[in-house]
Amino acid sequence: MTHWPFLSLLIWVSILGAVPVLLAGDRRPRLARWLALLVALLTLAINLAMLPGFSDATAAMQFTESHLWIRALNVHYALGVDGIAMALILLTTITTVLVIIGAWEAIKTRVHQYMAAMLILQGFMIGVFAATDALLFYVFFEAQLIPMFILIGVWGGPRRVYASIKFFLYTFLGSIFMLVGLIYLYSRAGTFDIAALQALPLGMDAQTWLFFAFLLAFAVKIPMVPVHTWLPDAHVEAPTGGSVVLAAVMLKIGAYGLIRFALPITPDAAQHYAWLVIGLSLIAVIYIGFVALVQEDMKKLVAYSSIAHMGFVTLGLFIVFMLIRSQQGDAAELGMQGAMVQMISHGFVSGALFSCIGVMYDRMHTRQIKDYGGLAKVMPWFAAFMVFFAMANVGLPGTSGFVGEFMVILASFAANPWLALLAAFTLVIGAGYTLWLVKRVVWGEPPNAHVAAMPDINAREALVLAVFAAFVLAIGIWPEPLVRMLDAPVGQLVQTLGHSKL
Amino acid sequence: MSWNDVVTLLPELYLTGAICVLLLLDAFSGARHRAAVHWLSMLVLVVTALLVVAGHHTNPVTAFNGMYISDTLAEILKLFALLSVALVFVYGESYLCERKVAIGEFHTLMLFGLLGIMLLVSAGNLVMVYLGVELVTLSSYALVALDRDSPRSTEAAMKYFVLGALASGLLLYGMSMLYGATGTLDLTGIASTLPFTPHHTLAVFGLVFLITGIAFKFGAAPFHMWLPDVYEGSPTPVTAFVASAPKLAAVGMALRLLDLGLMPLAPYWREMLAVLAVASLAIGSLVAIVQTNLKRMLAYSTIGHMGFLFLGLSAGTAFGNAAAVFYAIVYTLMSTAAFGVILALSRAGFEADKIDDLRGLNQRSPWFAGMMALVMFSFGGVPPLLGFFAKLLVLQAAIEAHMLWLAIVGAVAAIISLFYYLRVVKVMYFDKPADDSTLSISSDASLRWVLSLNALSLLVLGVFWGPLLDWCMRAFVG
Amino acid sequence: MIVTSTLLAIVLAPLIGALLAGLLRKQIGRIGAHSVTILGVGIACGLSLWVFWQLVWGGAAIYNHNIYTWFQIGSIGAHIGFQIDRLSALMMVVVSFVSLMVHIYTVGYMAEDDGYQRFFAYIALFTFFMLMLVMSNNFLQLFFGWEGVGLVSYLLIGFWYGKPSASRAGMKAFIVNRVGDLGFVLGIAAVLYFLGSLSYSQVFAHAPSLVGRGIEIIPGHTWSAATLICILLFIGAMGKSAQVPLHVWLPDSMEGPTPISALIHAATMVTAGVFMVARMSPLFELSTTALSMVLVIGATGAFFLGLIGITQWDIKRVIAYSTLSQLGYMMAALGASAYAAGIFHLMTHAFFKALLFLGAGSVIMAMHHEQDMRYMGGLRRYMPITYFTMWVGALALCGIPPFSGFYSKDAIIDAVGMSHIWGSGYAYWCVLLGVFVTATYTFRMMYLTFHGKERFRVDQHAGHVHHDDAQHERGVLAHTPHESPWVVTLPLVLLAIPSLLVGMFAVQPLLYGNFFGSAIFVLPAHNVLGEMATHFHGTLALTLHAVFTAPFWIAIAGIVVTSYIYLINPALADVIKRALGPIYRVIDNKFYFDEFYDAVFARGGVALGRVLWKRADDGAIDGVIVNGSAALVNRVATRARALQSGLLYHYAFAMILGLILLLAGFVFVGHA
Amino acid sequence: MNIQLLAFYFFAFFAVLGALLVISLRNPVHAVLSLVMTFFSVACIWMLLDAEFLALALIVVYVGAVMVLFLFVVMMLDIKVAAAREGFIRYLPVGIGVALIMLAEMIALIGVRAMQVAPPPNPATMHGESNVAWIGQALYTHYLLPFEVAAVILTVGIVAAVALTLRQRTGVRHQSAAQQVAVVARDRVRLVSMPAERSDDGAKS
Amino acid sequence: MITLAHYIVLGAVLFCIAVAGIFINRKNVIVLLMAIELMLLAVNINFIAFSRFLGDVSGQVFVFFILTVAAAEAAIGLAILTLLFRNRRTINVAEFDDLRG
Repeated sequence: MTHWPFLSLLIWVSILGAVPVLLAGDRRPRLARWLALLVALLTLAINLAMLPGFSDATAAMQFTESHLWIRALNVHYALGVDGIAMALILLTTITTVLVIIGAWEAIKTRVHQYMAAMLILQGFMIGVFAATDALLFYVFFEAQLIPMFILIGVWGGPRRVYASIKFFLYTFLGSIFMLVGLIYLYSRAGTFDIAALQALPLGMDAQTWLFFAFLLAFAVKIPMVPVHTWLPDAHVEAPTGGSVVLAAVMLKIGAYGLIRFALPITPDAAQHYAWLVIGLSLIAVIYIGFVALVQEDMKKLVAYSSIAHMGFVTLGLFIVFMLIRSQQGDAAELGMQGAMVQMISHGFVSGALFSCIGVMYDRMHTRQIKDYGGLAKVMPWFAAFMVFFAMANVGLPGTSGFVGEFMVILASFAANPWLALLAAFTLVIGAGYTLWLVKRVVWGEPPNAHVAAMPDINAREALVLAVFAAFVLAIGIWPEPLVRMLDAPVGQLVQTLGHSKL
Repeated sequence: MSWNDVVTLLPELYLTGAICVLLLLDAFSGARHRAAVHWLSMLVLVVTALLVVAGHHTNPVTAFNGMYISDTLAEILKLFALLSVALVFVYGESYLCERKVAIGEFHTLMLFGLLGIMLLVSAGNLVMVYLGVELVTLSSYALVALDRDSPRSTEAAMKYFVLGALASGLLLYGMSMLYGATGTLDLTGIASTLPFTPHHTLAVFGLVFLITGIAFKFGAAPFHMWLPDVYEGSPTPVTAFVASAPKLAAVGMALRLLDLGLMPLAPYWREMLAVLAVASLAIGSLVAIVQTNLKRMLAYSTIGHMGFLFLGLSAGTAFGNAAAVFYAIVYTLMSTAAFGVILALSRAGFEADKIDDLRGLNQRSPWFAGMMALVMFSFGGVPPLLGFFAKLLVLQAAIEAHMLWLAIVGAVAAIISLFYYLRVVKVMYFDKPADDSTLSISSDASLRWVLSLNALSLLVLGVFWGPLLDWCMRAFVG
Repeated sequence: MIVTSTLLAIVLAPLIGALLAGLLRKQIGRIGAHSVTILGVGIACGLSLWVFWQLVWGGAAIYNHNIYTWFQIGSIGAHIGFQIDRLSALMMVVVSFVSLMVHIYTVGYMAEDDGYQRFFAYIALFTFFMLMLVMSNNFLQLFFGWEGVGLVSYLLIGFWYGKPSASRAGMKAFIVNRVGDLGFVLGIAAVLYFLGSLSYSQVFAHAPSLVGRGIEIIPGHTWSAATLICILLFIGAMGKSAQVPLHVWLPDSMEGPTPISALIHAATMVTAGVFMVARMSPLFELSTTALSMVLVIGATGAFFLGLIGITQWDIKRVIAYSTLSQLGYMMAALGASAYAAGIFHLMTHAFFKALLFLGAGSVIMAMHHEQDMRYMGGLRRYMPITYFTMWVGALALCGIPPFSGFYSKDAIIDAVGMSHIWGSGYAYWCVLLGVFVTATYTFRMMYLTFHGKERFRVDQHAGHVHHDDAQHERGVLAHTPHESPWVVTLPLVLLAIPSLLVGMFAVQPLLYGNFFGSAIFVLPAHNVLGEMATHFHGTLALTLHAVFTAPFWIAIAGIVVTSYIYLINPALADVIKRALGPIYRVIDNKFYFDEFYDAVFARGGVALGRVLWKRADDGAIDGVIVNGSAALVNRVATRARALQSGLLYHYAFAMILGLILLLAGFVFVGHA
Repeated sequence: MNIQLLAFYFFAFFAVLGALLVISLRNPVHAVLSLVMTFFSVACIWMLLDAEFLALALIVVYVGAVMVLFLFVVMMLDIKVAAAREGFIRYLPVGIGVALIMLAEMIALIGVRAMQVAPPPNPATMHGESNVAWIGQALYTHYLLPFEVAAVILTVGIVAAVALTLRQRTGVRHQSAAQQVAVVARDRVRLVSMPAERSDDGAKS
Repeated sequence: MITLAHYIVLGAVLFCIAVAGIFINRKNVIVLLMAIELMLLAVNINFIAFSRFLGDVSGQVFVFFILTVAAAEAAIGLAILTLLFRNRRTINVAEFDDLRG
């Protein structure tokens, strides 16, 4: 089947779309905003145009493109998506539109650069999800650090320098070892084609080294305990849009990497060290939950909550091994689906929560919880959204936050009831820190005249939050379409993981 | 000597003649024809480049009894050396004008240095290697001291001179031992004699001295001590030169000596280079962190980059060599661009060589800040910029040569070094300008355009780096 | 014949009402808000009655269909669907009827509140979730409704969000419920793991296969799968139905407006746990251990939590503790396998407890939101309707024949008495003594509120001057108390009727007539109700026979004692209080549950979090590893920088050293 | 022990002695003279090696030209004799130690034993020509290119030396007739309009 | 009999003295220049000795080039020296540490 090079279009429209936005210059912020929105909507439109041609019946890559890039190394500019990638790309394009609308008035200085950075970032992120060549993947994977670094550093808070450099170095630290691993794989396989690497037979020693190289790279990105400490800093200092993208999409890249690389390329090592990852995931859920409980900065709280939620993703991915070992294929699929759904859901929920904090920050220029209170009285519509997203964060059924957690808990019970017990602990502690935040911010009386004078959200802000809410609700009420989209590749992955490479 | 020899040597011959003409022109026309000297030099470079291209051979050709080799490797290195010298001319023009530095001498000495580089990368004999090296370094000593009234510049020249002479002494001592062991000065002759020589130890002994000399030219630790002082002390255009083309020459020299002449001793020099690589990576990435002077920081960054380059060389494979050449080219492009920005920002009485001088550049000139950011990210090895692919190749070479540990050291160094590149970006983007007076961009239009092209090439080549790699590969395989 | 569209209408009508009232509150205004929600709930109520009618008298078959697939992964499917049998139909009627009453009542009760529309939106939404819960045909949807009602409960407890105590109580309710839900979710997971499905019909069909299966939770100790599942599920019920020790949220939930206390925290939501256990009877029947646990916990609550009610002064808290006690009764019934009795009590309790709460609300309105009974007294003269209807509720609560409570509670006590499972002896004593306690606090409340001296002053002048002054002196009213408007009293009357009558009419079919059919499954060995049925000779006989039973006389004893203390010799109360001393203090402080939880979980959690954050995250990971390594690099760099001394001879020395080392390393070692 | 060996040791002794003096004497003039002694001794040793041309060239070029240049510079710069510093004495043993280690390593590695061979017959005379002719033959045929390059290097030496040391006296004022003629009135006087200074500041102070 | 070893050892000794001169000397730059000349001389001894014992002319030719280059080097070195003295009024090696770190 021949069709348009949709994926290339997506990536390059977004990246090259940044050029006119940059050219709009510092003097014409309005133009820059509209241009950026136009480009973002265009990418979203292209992405949506892909849906009719997308088949969820197959686990194979679709919309594939492949051009020889570097002859000497047999590197290809190769793109393609399966259900997993498609879902994440959709998440990316939707989030970007919302972020651009969200930053409409919040960003006042150097608007063109901000918008351009966002668009470039979007392009790179789509590239990460779409790349089927490991080197291309790596290029996009690393390249997105640049716009994010700039976003945090230029438009960030008071400790933005520390945060941005920490963010950059931390992620770079992880990924450079992955690069070494990829090169090693290349030297064995003679190609960077991910599918070929997945099929490459590897001994246990090699797998172990590679597994830890990949794990380090992606664990930092996810982030997993104990390499998570960049995230709270980055989130706190980043501008709202940066936080939203960071939470909604960038963290998913780590998990996506595990799915594409660590699991299928080194299944036996992953199997052997699954206990480690599972342990770390559970620590993330519980330990980070307690840490989130005592945060005084709203963004930091949500950031820690993100870490805890991403713990469910890694948990879902790695209990698969325990389930395969005990011949429970369906439960394994359930766990992995849970991880996927949790990823998508967390994208919307955390994105929305950061948007909410951004709305408050735009009005008060503080993120300290103690500076707020009684927003339900002052900003009823905002409060409604905030409570809604908080509930999604808590994992209330009917919101997307529930679906993934529920699936993962169900699956992990099949693996070991104790795992499920520890994982389910999030029901309590998650409710604890989220509701305490809501209590202090939304309920109560306004603590001062500034808060009492805060205007309720305007139509633009309401639009952003409403779209987020719509997705959160839609996935929560009817996850089946999403599950269908992910089903074939997840099923295939579980199949693959069942076969040892040794 | 035959006509063929002369034709083969045509680029160098032309260059020599042109230098003489320029020398005379400068001596008799005085200060009025600065522009003429500048443009004529550029013309000479272009013609030389054309001659190099015209003399292209698919198979290596030797001339003058094996003294001179013309092959793809020499062609690549010469062309990029020519390019980098041309860039330095463009970037340095207004700087030199404003500081009343003798422009004629600057150009002629640069061209002499270039001639040395061209001869060095084509050398087929130890004598030619030595003479080539000396031609480059003697010109460089003079260039470094060219700002005659600057105490720092002279101090740098003195240090450079003494250490350089020491290094050539070591190099020569090594050559003498090699000569004693093999009885010939011809590189191919050495390669063919070595396996049968009874004086194996003597050869290895000579090799160590040779390596020392090579390492000095690269500025690899622990033979790097001259480099930061020279970078900082020299007039910036000279730094730009010292930091670019001679590195290409060094790669050429290393490949001629080691790959062509001493291949039978590869197990020895591979490990020596690996050790030097580790030392350079460590020094380069660590000490740069605590620098405040941009030029000095770039000096340490150079040391680190040379460590990476050694990763490729120490693989001792065709691919490793290609990776090293690729790395040298990429490094040259990045380095000229970085110094180009410094030159663009400096003006009479203001050097713009402190890192803090770049404060808030993004607010003053987003374009130049963007260019500098490109260079810094490229230095740091962040894709999709060219610097990343250079690192990729040398790491790959090391891994394929079963030196995984070396690749891991390289990876760690890459992380540490990224920190100080990021700091430059941070200063430009995240900080507010210190005061209104410090920053302005050179009004020289050609500088702006060329610098932009230079920096953008890091991005464009980052996407289309295949042909460049193919070219480098061709120098070693088929 | 029950059709899907009817069922959809039942659940969606309140939802639509809620959405309209919530999202368009400005546009539709107050009248619009209560109109749409009452209409929606009214439709739900009417259709529920129709469905009930169809099932019981219309001969309709049990409805069990999926509406849509929630997800399908491999063989694991989760669906949204309805299972309408007599159990759910009964619950639907109870829920929608009480909800409708509360809606109407609210029109009057909340008339002056700013959050009027919001309130209606919430309670209509609650009705939706509650109906989803009871109508579900699978565990997933059950959990959906379960958590949904929890959410609305949270929102409504904290309805007056300006009050810190209200929002704190809401949060507490949610989190304590979450502790239960933790068990519940694990229970669902266990069901899926052992039985491979989430749908009731399939799970129950395969339930017998659980027998003999076990799981090794702690290495070396195999647990019965059925016990594990049931205990986990029951933990969920403990949270929602406020069983010891997860009951602490319910008294605090009285911070919410009174209609909510009636609807959610008495009549419907808190009984969800009871409903759930009854629904899961095919599972619980498989595990005697689990049933014992249900029985013991229920009975403990029935007695000990009732005790607390005696010491309370806040009228709503008295009723709240009464609710806790009654929930204990229901659970005890379930534990004794008398599911029908539990459900029966659930129903009667829904009516009379809603009535009591609404009555209390009416009183509170009259007292201008004063809830302390020490400032009441003698109100019977001012508000006769409330007075009479509340007495109906009170007598029903005390189980005085022929009020509805008598039939249900009596059945429970009998059932517990007949049960032979482990712990039934203890439970029997608890439920029996609970009767005394119930009578005591109920009559104490009624006396303090409606009888005796008027302990409030009417100061019209003060009322005018300090109308908005929150700090006004307690017990001072601006107006004489008066009877509430008809929208308030109408529901009271409408609830009083079933409180009085429903027991009489329902006892026979519900308890002894196999009303629930296949909806409830009891093993023959546990069939206490069946045994009781052999002694059952008609409702009238049962009612008359009451005077020969222990519970009746215990109740009377409680009434007599209370009457003596509060009507005849009020000083005695203090004497008793002093005489009991420490025991009184323990009860007055609710057995120190709150203090314990606060110290261990709330403060402990925060302290732990702080330690983890500051020590582990900031200290160890960031401080030592991240910034520490950065600092280390910096220190090394500074040292290394010092090597570049600027002195030529140092440079040369370094070069020569390098040379020597290379020579030594490669020629010597390499050669060797 | 034959006379040649004796001569070798004799000259070698003075070569080494001279070298040691070069690096240890404080007075630079003395150091230069010591260096001359070393060069001279080494030239004699080269004679022993039958390298007559280079031996003479060494004396002519080095002793005659380069060393004189050194002396000239030393005299011209009027360098004061510097006192040895404290650090110098302290680190001297380290320096000598390192030098000795290096020497030991070198001698050990050169493989002295294998080199204890008698010299072959003089190759130049074997070809039936003098040493000069022998070298000349090679220099102008085989080594033509290096020879040319050496010439370029010498040019660079000249250019560099001139560029660095030739001074145009910038301080000297000299007339430029062309400039004087080309001047116009506008260049001499420039009228600048400036706002009058505000007085209130002044009044206050 | 003078063997090859004699010459090579002499070369090594002179070389080491020259090298030591560079890093032991702390007084003036001119001695450094002389040490460099000494070093080249040592190398030359090696070349000539090898040339003689190998019977190969190229060693002596190399020495010829070394002498040439050394002359040019000396010229440049002395030029730098005069500049140094002009700028700093001293040629004491220990005082040139403006550039460091």
